[in-house]
Amino acid sequence: MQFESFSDFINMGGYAFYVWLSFGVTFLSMGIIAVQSYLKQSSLLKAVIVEQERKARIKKARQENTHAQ
Amino acid sequence: MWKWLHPYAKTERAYQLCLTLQPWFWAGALLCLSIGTVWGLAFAPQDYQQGDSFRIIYIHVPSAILSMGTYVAMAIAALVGMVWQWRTAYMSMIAMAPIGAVMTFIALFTGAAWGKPMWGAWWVWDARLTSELILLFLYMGVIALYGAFEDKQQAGKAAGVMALVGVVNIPIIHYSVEWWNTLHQGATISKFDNPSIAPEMLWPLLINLLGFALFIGAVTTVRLRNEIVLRELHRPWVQALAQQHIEGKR
Amino acid sequence: MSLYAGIFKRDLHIAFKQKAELVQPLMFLLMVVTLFPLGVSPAPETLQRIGPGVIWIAAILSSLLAMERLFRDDFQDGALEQYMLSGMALPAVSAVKVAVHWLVSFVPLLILSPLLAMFLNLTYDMYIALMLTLLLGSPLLSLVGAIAVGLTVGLQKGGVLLALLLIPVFIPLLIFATSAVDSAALQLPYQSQLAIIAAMLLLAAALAPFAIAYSLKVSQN
Amino acid sequence: MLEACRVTCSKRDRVLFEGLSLNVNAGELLYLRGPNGAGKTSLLRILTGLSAPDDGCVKFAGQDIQQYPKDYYRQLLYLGHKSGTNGSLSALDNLGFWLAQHNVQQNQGTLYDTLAKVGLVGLEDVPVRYLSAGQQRRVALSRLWLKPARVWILDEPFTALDVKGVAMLESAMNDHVSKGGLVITTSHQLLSQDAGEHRVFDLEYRF
Repeated sequence: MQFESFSDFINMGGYAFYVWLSFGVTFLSMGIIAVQSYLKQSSLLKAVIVEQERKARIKKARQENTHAQ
Repeated sequence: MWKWLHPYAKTERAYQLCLTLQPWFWAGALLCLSIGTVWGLAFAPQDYQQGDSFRIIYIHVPSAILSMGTYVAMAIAALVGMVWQWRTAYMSMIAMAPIGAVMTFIALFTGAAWGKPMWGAWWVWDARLTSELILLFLYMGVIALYGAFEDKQQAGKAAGVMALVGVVNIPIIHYSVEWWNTLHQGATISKFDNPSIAPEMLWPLLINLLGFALFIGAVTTVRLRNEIVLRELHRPWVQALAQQHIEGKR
Repeated sequence: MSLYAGIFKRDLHIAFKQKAELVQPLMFLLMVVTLFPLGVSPAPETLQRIGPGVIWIAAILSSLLAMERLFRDDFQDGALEQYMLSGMALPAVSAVKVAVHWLVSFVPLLILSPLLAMFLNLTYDMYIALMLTLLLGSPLLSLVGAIAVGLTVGLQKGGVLLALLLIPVFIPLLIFATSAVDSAALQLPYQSQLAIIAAMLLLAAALAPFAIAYSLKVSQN
Repeated sequence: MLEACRVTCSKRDRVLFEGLSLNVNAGELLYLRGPNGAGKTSLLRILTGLSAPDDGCVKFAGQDIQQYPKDYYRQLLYLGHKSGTNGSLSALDNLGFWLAQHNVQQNQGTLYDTLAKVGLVGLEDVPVRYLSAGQQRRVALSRLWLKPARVWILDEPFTALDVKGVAMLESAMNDHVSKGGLVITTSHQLLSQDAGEHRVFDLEYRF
């Protein structure tokens, strides 16, 4: 372990701000892109269901028209 | 030629492939990233010159290498799409583009944060940072071009051409920026060169590199599955999948 | 009042549906600003000296790109006709549309300005002056630009013509804005320049909507 | 009710019509006929007040529409060649915003019913640019049922409509006229008897 105490580790030899900022931003942006991909996935799957329902409604309306004629 | 690869041209098989690969990618990425980061932050030795700010190298170098690597992978996917007319190749190309842009952003941010203690300014027109910034613009161009088309088939081909044009230009940009930097060397910027890396510093770097690569692989498989679902919205296997997903959720 | 709030909501709604069209002028601005260190020299002092002019010229050019979006869609799909027939005052409608356009294309530019200031190595109080001039100058760009857009919206090849019409009109704003930032660099007071820009803005805010309404009627005819 | 007195219009220095007078009363369907380029659209645009005539004036209920447009516009519904709907918005949003601009309150239910009446079931929330030309025309036409306007000025409303659409529109015109409304329309196909009796106004081509 390169540092005597945990507070030394946090201090990072005086460069704490830059090191932790870089690591923070890195893992934050990686987290964002990963979470966004999963949110997109669930919204897409919901969109599939919406498309199915839309098709059913259109088909039903078409049948009613042909009967009404 | 490459018969064994052919079945993956069909989207459903590619979807299944992604599903099987994905958990391995995630496991590998989390494992390598945690080991590499902890090792680099806590156990690797200090740099005699820059002290502990040097530890940013364990994320700056992997993200810089992989930002270039993802762009090359994107270009290869575009080439495969063009030569063998594989729709999944174009889809994987556009699936990779956003993560490549994120990697480039990470490389830029960590490079700037690393340079601040030494140069005193948050941004300096250093050769590598400048070519990294231009790479980000290349990524933005490909993504914007893909988004501009209504018909995603056409969008894939157009973005593919731009990816290939970009990949040919990357070395040209790199060397011209290097030359530009040495040309203005007198411009009071100390050349920031990589200090020689001792072996015990190299290992965490390589592990982190693998970690980042596996992370890119994992997110690419997720985004590729999204692209496949988006493009095959009306196919029965996708509708069955969506039903499963909704039942699973409920 | 709720009528105009309806238009405000509609335009914001459309703007968010066409995000790409809003991001592209900003990327153009960022790229033009990055060209200068590569073209001129990366030396911090040179960049600081040419910084204000570079940022303002790039801002004007990128605003010209985004400007056309103001009435083009509404004209081409006939929504503009329906506005005119809705009994609402056209000057008020154009003022609301210019407000939405300012909100949607110039506020992101203000958010991006710290990055530009960093790229061109501007000092802190130079950045403050830049922010103030952008805050006062960009609505002026929108208002005056909308008049020219109203005139050229009927023409198919309106793009370059729009730039030819607007660049001369934007020169006074460019002069006062850059001189404000330069005097901030020398720690001199720059309130007078800001006051002139504010005066120009108030004049435009008072007269431009009527001019825009008239130019829309002209191109509608 | 709607009266044009000695209206003149010239486009690119070619006089389309000169000193043209026209009077349409409530409960009347005027069918404006004329070859291409005769100036039908220009006349309609002058009648709506979108473009001002070179001279002469257009009066609605005795008031010049250029001076007092407000109450004329409350009663007017104009459908031009352009659909007036924004491509990236859905049919529902387009109609909702249009109604808000024209100060007409309609709840979501009537919007869905009207869109169903014009045969757009299931396509209400799709961005309009994904619809076909005929469907986009139907979105524009659904305004006829949504805004209680007495004056309908329709510029070639039948373009891109299929047979069912044409029949639906003609019966709508007939109902509107029978309820005391006023319709001025142009079209390149003869009006069938669904549209009820109508007066024809011919506009010759001037060289």
